[in-house]
Order: sequence, then C-alpha cells, then structure tokens
Amino acid sequence: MRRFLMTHLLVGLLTALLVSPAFAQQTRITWWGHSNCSKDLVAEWNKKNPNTPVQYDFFAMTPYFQKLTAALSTRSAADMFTLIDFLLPGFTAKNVLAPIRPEWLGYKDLEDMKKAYIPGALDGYIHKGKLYALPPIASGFSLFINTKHFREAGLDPDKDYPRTWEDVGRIGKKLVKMRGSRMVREGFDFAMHSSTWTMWYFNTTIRQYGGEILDASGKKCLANSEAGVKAMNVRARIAHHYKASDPTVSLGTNALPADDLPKGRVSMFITHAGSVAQFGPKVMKYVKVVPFPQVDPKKPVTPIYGFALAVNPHISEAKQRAVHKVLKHVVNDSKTWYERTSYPHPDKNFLNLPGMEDARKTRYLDVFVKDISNGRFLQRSDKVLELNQAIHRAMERVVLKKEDSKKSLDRACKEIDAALAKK
Amino acid sequence: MRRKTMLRLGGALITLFALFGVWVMLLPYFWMVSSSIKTGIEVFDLPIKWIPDDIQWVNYPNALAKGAFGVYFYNSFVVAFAVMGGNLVFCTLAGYGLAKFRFPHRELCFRLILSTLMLPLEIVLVPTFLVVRDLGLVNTYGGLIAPLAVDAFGVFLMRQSIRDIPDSLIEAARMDGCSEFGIFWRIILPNCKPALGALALLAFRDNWDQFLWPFIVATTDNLKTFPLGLAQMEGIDSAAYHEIMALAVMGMIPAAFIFLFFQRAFVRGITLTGLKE
Amino acid sequence: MGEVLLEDLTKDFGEVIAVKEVNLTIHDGEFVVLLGPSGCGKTTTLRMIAGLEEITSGRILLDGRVLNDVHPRDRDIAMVFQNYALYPHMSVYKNMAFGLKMRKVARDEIDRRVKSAAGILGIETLLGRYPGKLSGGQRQRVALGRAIVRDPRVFLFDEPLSNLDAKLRVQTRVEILKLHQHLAATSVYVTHDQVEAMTMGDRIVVMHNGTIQQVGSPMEIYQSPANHFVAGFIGSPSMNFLPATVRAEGGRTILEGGGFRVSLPAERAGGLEGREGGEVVFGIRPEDMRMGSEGEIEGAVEIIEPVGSDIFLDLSVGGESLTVRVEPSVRVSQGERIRLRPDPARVHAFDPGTGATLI
Amino acid sequence: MGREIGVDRTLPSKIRRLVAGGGKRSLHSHLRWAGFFFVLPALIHLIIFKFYPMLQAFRLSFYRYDLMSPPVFTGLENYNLLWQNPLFHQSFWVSVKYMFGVSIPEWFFALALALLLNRRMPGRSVIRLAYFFPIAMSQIVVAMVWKFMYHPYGLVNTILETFGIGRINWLSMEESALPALIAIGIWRGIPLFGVIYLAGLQAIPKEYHEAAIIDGAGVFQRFFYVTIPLLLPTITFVMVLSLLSAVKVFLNPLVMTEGGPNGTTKVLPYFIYETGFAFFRMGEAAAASMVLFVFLFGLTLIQLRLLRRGGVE
Repeated sequence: MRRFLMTHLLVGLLTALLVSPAFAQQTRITWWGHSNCSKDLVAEWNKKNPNTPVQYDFFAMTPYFQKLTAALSTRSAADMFTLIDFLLPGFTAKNVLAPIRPEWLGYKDLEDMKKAYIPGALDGYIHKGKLYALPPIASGFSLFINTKHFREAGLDPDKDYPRTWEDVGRIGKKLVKMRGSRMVREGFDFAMHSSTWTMWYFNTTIRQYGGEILDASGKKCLANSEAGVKAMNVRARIAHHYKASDPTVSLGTNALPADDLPKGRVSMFITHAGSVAQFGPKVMKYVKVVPFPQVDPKKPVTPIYGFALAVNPHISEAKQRAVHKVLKHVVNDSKTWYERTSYPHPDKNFLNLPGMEDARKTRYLDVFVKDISNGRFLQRSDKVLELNQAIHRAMERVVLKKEDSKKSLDRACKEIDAALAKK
Repeated sequence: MRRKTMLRLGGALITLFALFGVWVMLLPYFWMVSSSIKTGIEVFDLPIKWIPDDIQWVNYPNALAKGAFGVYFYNSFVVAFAVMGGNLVFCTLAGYGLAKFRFPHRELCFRLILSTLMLPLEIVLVPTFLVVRDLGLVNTYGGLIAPLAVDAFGVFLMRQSIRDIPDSLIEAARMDGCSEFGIFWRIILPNCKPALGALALLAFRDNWDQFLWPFIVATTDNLKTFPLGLAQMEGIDSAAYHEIMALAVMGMIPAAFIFLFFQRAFVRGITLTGLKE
Repeated sequence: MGEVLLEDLTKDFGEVIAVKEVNLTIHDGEFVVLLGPSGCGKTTTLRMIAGLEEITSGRILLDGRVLNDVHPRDRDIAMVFQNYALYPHMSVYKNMAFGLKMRKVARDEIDRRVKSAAGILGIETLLGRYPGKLSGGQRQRVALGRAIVRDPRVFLFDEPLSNLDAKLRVQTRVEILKLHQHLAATSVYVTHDQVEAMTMGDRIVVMHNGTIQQVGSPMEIYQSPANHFVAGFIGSPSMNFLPATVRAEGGRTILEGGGFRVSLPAERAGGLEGREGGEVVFGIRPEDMRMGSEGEIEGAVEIIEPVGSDIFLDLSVGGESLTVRVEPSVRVSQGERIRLRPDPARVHAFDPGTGATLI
Repeated sequence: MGREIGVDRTLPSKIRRLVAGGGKRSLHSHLRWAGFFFVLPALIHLIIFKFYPMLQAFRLSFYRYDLMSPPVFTGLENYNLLWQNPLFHQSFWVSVKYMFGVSIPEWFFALALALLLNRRMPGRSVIRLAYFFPIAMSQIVVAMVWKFMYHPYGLVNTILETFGIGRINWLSMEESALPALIAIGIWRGIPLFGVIYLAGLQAIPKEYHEAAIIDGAGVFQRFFYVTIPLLLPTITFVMVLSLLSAVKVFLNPLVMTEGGPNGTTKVLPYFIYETGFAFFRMGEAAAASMVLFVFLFGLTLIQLRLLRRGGVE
C-alpha cells in the first residue's frame, strides 16, 4: 500500500512539474498575428531593443480570431495583436480593446493623426471618437487580367479591359475556352473561398447601386432592396447570362482559388495588392492590374480592408506605452513596411516617398492606391460574421442553384434580422 | 470438379478485388508523395504524372524552412508521447480497478467514465479552457497534455482486456507477497501487453494529430504542434501545395512508422481485449 | 507449527450465505479434506483461510494468532489454485522464486530453495521454460513447487487435480500424499471428488449448504454418516434410501416398506425407540446386501451393469429403485425377481424431516 | 464438534462482526479502497476535465454570455432561439446525415474488409497492411490531402475524366459536398473498424464452423447463422463507436468547406464552435451542446440496450 501511495505522490509531483509555467519573463512584449509578414520588422526591433524584446507568434487560418476571442475572454491574450477591421465593432462593444493613444505615437490628437493618412483609411477603426487599432495595411481589391489571354482573344489589354460589371461579363465571355461542353478556362472568376470575400464584393456592388446591407441604425437588413437584387444579379449574370465563369469552379469552397490566375485557368480575377508579390515577377510579366469594376465608373466604390494592430486593455499603462513604441516602430517607415510585407501602407504620402517610383510602375501601386482612396470598409456590425455568412449562402443559392435573387436575399434578410435581434 | 474450379475462380476474383481495394485505399498516399516531389505548378497538371521528370527533393527542406518545424515536430512528439503515457498509466490503472475490484458504485463509476465518450472536445471547449486557465496551464506543455491524458475509450479497452486475466493470478500474487500496486506492475501490466500496444498506438495517432486544443492553448510558436504548423502553411503561401504535401508526408512518417512495426501487435491487442465475449 | 482454528466462520454474499458458522480445528501436520458438492461453501472457506475472501463474522486463528485482518502475504500460507495460476510471463524458475523474491529472501537462498523444490518434484529440466509450453501435469508440479519453496505453515489446495485426466489424477494424488508426508505441513484440500477425499484425507470435512455436516476420518464418515446427506454423498454408487415404517414385533424392531421388511437386532435399534408406527428413511449401501432365498428385500431386476470386478443391479423394490452390488459370477436376467438380505450391522435409518441419523 | 474456543453465539451478529473486525478497517475493505484508488486518478481527471466543464456548459446554456462581458441569466431563451433558428435545424440534420452516412457503410464495408482479410490469399499480410494504413494518417493530413484531391483539377476529377465523367467541383456543390466528406469519413473509418471486426472474427472458435459444415450449411448459411450471431457483440460495439466518432467530425468541414456550400456541411460541432467562438454566443453554443449531448445520450442508450441484447455486459 505504501508503494502504491508513493507512486501516486510521484505522479502528482510530475504533474506539478509540468504545470510550472514555461515562460515567466516580464519585460517581453507578446504579439499575435495572422501571418508572418511582420517577422523581419520584429527581428529589427529586437536587435535595437534587447530589453523589451517582442515575441511574435502568428496563427494562420480562420480560427485565429476565434482563438483571440477565447484568449481575450480569459485574459490570456498577447499584449498586442493583429485584428481584421470588420471584427472591431464586435470587440469594442465588449470593451476588450485599449484605445490607441495618438499622443504616444507623436501626434497631437486623432484629428492630427488622420491628416497623415489616406482619407478614410482610419475610419474603419474608430469607434465613438476613439481609435482602437492602428492599420499598417490598407488593402483594396483591383482586377488582375491576363494580357496573354487578351491578345489571344484579339483584345488590347491596355484599352479593352473592363470598366463595368457588364464589361466583365461581355469580355469575360470572349476569354472563355471550352473543350467540348466543359469550360477549361474561365473568362472571369470571383474568389469565394470564404464568406468574407463574398461580402467584400457584394457589399461594394450594393453600394455601387446606391444601397446598403443594413439601415442606419444597424438593426434592419436592407440587402433584399432593389439595389441588393441588382447587385446579386451581377453575380448571376456573369455566371448564367454571359457564362463567363463556371459555377462549379468558381464558388465557395474551391480549394485555393487564388491559384487559378497564375495557372492560366482564369483570365480575369479580383485580388489584393499582396498577390503581386505572391504571384512573383514571372507571372506578373503577363498580368496587368486595372481598377475594380464598377456599376458606374463615374461614381466609383471599391472595397477596402485592413489588418490593424490592437492593444490588450488588460495590461498596465506602462506596458501599453511600451507597446505603442513597438507600434510606432512598425508603422514608422511605410516604405520599409511595404518592402517587408508587399502591402500598401495607408500613409497619405506613401506613393510619393522617394524610392517608390519603380514600385508604382511595376507593381501597379497607382492602381491599388487609387482604388483604396475610393474604398469603403465592410458594413460595420457586431454581427458581421453572421451577415457575411447569410449573404454567402444567398449567393451560393443564386449561383449554384439558380435561385431567384430576390427570393434568396429575402431569406438572407430573415436570417440577418434574426441575428441582429439577438443581444 | 466444376465446383472446385468455380471456387478457385471465385477466390481469384476476390483476391483481385482485394488488390483493387488496396489501390483505392492507398491512392491518396501515392498522390501525396508524388505531389510532394513536384514543382508547385506541376501539382495539378493533366494528365497526371506520378513520377515527375525532375524530382524536387528540395521541397522538403524548403517546406521545413517555412516555420519552426523542428520545434513543432518536437512538440508533437512530446504531446503524443506524454498523452500516450498518461493513457497507458491512468487508463490501465482505472481499467484494472474496474475489472478486478469490488467497491461501492463501481458500475456507476464505469458508466460515468464511458459517458464521457459522448463529450466531444468542441462541446466543452470553453469551459475546459477556463479550467486550464485557472490551473495556470495556458501555454504550457501541461496545458497541452493534461486535458487529454485520460480517455474513456482507453479505460474501456483496458478493462475489457484485464477482465480476461484470471483472478487467480492476482490472488496467487497477493499470497506470494506482492503489494497491490506490485500486482498491477508485475502481474497485470505484463499480461495485457497486446492491449497496451493497441492503446498506445491509438493514443499516439490521436494525439500526434491534435489540432483544435493545441490551437487554443498554445499561444507561442515554441509550443505549437505539427498540425498547427501544417495548417499555417496555408497562411504563409496558400499555393504551395507541393510543400504542404511534403510536410504532410513528413508528418505522417512517425505514426506510419510506429504503425508498420506494431500493426500485428495492434490487431492482436484488439483481438485480446474481450470484445469477443 | 500450523494449527488452524475456524471459529463461527460465516460468509455472506449479500443475500446468499455461503458459509455459516463453521467451527473446525485443523491440527498441525494434518491433511484435512473439505468435501462437498459445488456451492457448498468449501472453496469459500478455503479462500477465507487464505485471506482472499473477506470474513463476514467469526475468526480464523493460526497457532493462536487471529488471521482475520492479516494480509494474505503475511499469513505464512501457500495455495495451489485450481487452474494453477502460474504467471504466464515468467519462467518456471521465476514463478517459483516470485514469492521469495517478494519477501526479500537473499538470492542464493532463493536459488537453493527453488532448485531443491524442483528436485523433489522432478522438474529441474523445466526451470527455464514458460508455463504456456508445459503440459497439464507439468504445470501442476510447478504450482506445487511454487507452494513448497515458500515453506509455509499451511498448504491450501483448491481442487488441484480437476484439470488433469483420470490417469494423471491418480498418479498426482499419490505424489501429493508423498509430498505431504515428506513436508509434514498442515494441508487443507478442497475437492468435490469423494475418492480423492477418501484416499487422501486424514480427516474429511463434509460440507453442505455452507455448514459442516460431519468431520471425521474417511472410514468414520463412510461407516457412520452423521446424517442423510453425508450418507448419500459418500460412497459410489450411493446409499439406497427407501421410505419405511417402524414396527415393534415381539421385542424386535422391524423396518417395513413396499417390498421389504428388515428386522434389526436389539443392539442396533436404540435410535428408533419411541418411533414405533412412525416413518423413517431406511438406508443401505449397495455393497451391504447379499443375494439369498430367505432375503428380506424383494425386487425385480431392471438394469444389469457389469463393471468387471462387480455387477451392479438396479432393482425395483415396491416402486422405488434400489442398487445392489453382487459378485461377477452371479447370473441373473432382466425382469427376474430376486431376494436380498441386508447386513443388519450396516443398516441405517434417518429422520425423514431433519435427515439426522437414527441408527 | 469443534467449538473449543468460541465467540458467544447468542451475541447479535452485529456485535460479532465488530469483534471480528476489531473496530479497525478490515483487510478487505482496505482492498476495496485499493481498487477505488486505482480508478481514482482517472476519475479525478475526468471530473476536472470532462464533468466539471460539462456542468459549466449546462449552466451556461441558461445564460447569455459573449465570453467578454459577464454572463446574464436568460432562462430558456437560448433553447428557444435554437428552436427558431433554421440554421440550427439544418446543422442538426447535417450531423445526423453525416453520422449515419458514414457509420452505416462503415459497418458493412468494414465487415466485408474483415471477411476479406480473414481469407487465405497470396500476399495477405501485405494487403492487410495496406488496408490498415489509413489508421496511421493524421486528421489534418487527411483533410489537406483530400481537399486537394477534391480540387476541380485534383486527382478525383482526373480519374473521373479518364472514364469520361465530367469534372465536378465536389466541395462547392450542395449535392456533393456532404457526400464527399462522408466518403472521407468512410475511407478513414473502415480500417479501424475492420481491425476490430477482424479481431472478432478470429475470436470465433473454428468448431462452430466445422459443426455447421457437418450440419450441411453452405457459405451463406454459415455466415448468417454462425458468423453473424457470434459476432454480434463486436457488431454492436462497432455500431456505437462508429456513430460516436462520426458525430465528432469537425476538422474536415473546418479545413475543407468551412461548413459550406449553403450550410450543407455545417455539422453540429461546427455549428457549436462557430456560434460560440465566431459569433460570441457561448450560451447558445452551450445550449446546442446540450441538445447534441442529449441526442447522443439517447442514441447510446438505445444502442447499449442492443449491446446488452448482443451479449456484452
């Protein structure tokens, strides 16, 4: 019996050993991100500031934000973390973000700070007059076209590229390549591997038609309005009227849609500035970037989004101050940021910085930044993920099952209203 | 005579069918390995080329360089082995207690333990996370391991297996002067080796594999497990199928290796666990 | 030394009382057999002595020391199990050494004792083998060896021969007895086989329904069974029982029933005093009757069973069945009516209600 | 006889027991405690990491809780919300479809596999190994490999095209997404259950088959009158285990479809996870967990009854 008890004791001791915290350093600043694009910047910081090193950990894939929620709720989150813009309302409503202090970053106040940025670039992160996250990225979407395919189809990529959605359908149809009854090359394709991407297009198109997803109070769904139905029809027409895309390829859960453009399986595709670097110079030699398609090019609306840096409110003020120093380091030099991450920076002077001339030409920064300056953030709502999903499902029904746009959106609105009604 | 040829023909057909099935079962593996030695562009090339002209072994080091994979592998090993150890120890102890001792509410205990089979981690993720946090285990190996250290299926497996060991062995040992724990250690353990092997293999596989729980609990890179590393590849370079497949191949090796060596013991272990009653 | 005392030993498994107020003294060096049909409580009693079964009430003493709460390992008792309980993962040598090793006996002492026990049992050549590779008889010896090396005060045997074939059983029986004489240790042996019990036991304890029916030497039990149960259980073929009425005629006591009328000598009839006119059970063993024309029992032959050395006849006596042993030279045919004369000294009578032996 | 020294029989049995036990805990109650001690570590573990969280989840199901602000008691509101939420109904049925869609074929295919591998045939050990190999493949690898296999240009379509069947974007079509996931579940589940069946088959004593042959039973008769009845405990065990493991599927929809298209692959665990962690409605998620738990509990009870009828304690 004694040996039996001894063994229990031993097991207990072992458990206690395992329990002892692995990391207990106090001066370390922890930072969670969704990608490892900030890796080099962190290394630089750590070289310069050995006393307050930053420990950067990145977590890819969708569950990152879920993890963040769990961690914030249990007060075990990092000192600073990357946040995608549309989650902000959900977090601010729950008071889990510390406001960014412009004065700690060297600005007089928030108004002063706004002047340094592309107009509207900070809007997505402001709640009740306070800034809650600092965006080092302003990313918009533009249209990527395969110039080789254009020339093959007898089109001039510099003149004949589409300006409107109808153009996309019409030109897209010409670019399609068939083998028998099967489409082996699509003229145009929407990326739809997540509901958020769907929403970026739909929210933008509904705005191009002068509509909105929610009413001003944010409590009522307007997606089934006339503008909404027209916006939905844009998608349906490209697939079903013009047959410029193959719904069985373009939709929803396609493995990795961004791969189709460089592989030549699609001739026109909408994606963000970071893709230029991802595709690489070999692909970009025959890919051209043109502005985001519009309903009316005279009244342009484009989608923008950004990953921004937020501060954990549960840390001491002194530590928040230290975190702000890191923030300043990260956003300090937009050129370095761009070189490190290949995402445009929302700095007002970004394009005019010395040394950017080359990038403007070869990497279409002019196009991207122009689209970004017309950009609007996604519908603000603390139920944004449910909105996204409801619209995504509606889109799937319309494109895959040819359901009537109005009917499908009515159902989406019902789902959205139900979600909004919840506290 | 005709009957015999018919039978032989039938046997041949069944063997052929079995071989066909083998291909179906293994095709994903071939594809995985084949993709891992192609260039990224070749992966979806048609018609499919199983062995590329230019074998890209370089995918392996390249893929490994895209994250701290040495650390992830190490962590996966630590977690898998620790959880396996925990299961072997605690499930076997509990299985022994439930199989060979009479104590009040024993059946209730057993039922309760079995009922946890109906509790997928996803259901109790948050409360479990809260418990782990309150124990101060977030972002520790302890936090990764502790909630997984006992599995009801393991208890069931060991109980069934130990029930088949004759009581008289235990009694003989008791009379021979063995302590109760000594009986467990010297008599029970050596006589349920096959079941222990099966349990170890299943535990290793399941926990080499843990995704959701490490994802929530590990907050720094140095505690991430291999599946997290593999999953984050999509975030780094979403088009690097070839490298993702290279990592997948490497991630499969430990479990496959153990399986190759222990599959016989595994089948035997399951055979001997008293499911036959 | 090894005197075992059972005092009011009782064991109940919830509803079922397995052993009820058993009192027994087993003397040092004695070979006692616990005999009874399955479920009679003999094995439970043995297991209580071993310490494997909890005692509900009563006490067990070994040389004056109360064993109730002594751990089995500290009782200085060894046991041979029905299925031998050899550790499958240990060699024969290790199996035998295990108990000593657990008691921290020095290694060379263990070696000496194992080898010596193996010598006694003639299993020296098996020491390196594993139990799975042994025959039944060999396993049996190893199990004995494992008990011997411990040099215990008391040996317990739980039906150790039941897994052997008939020939080996007889052989091993003799060996165990020899071993017992050699070691002179107290032995308690459980069996349901009366031949084993009769041939091996210094004393036999007959148990039934958790209680002791009779304790005595084999011959005592055979010749003077304490009750109806013991009388019926001991002996093969078993004793014949016929319902009878007691009659007193001219100073003689007569047992009368359908087809028989047995008169008892006065010195045997004491137990029936005052029962004149009452019902009793008349008992007579098959071997205690002779065929003869003036026999007091009459019946018709129904089955003839020659077994070589004897012939057993099943008769129908007044509607009841009766077995008798006759010489192999006797010639009878089926349906023939014959007369039997019981040996008056071997006639028994039992109380039909309590089963108690009257004569 | 033999009452040399005795405890007075007239004493009530309780007192006798006390005398016998000497007032201390007796040896065998000690032993019982030893048994309990063996179970204790596992029990404590399960109480901390399973039952307590479960109770918490039960409590939470009556609260509105967004993880970040304090929980507010709302009674049965969460259950009411679920009842009125068509997406919950959809998820529930997706889970049911997935569960039976995976496990029922598993029962048969795994049995067929076990029968196949129990036969003598050339290269049996290699074939066995090949079949059991998927047991070793980890879930995340399975999800990733199959995601690429189902790619519009992936292996599955390549094979179909060589047979002249058109390309299907498996994971994007409402009709095919769930069957595609079910196929993976079956592929991965068959080997393990095959092993269990094989174990069961090998445990059937040969004599039964021999007796049946003597009785003139053919192959099929032997299968239905000997193999199946004797395999019944294994069969019911596989049934319970396959359903329980199928209902837990989570990683595949997460990695491969994110629950789409149009919610057709959003199994209940995914719904729970999403409601709690993406929509921040822990209370509602907890209520959904309870529904799933009760469903599984009921199902298992039914199966345990079958199991007991099948002869397993």
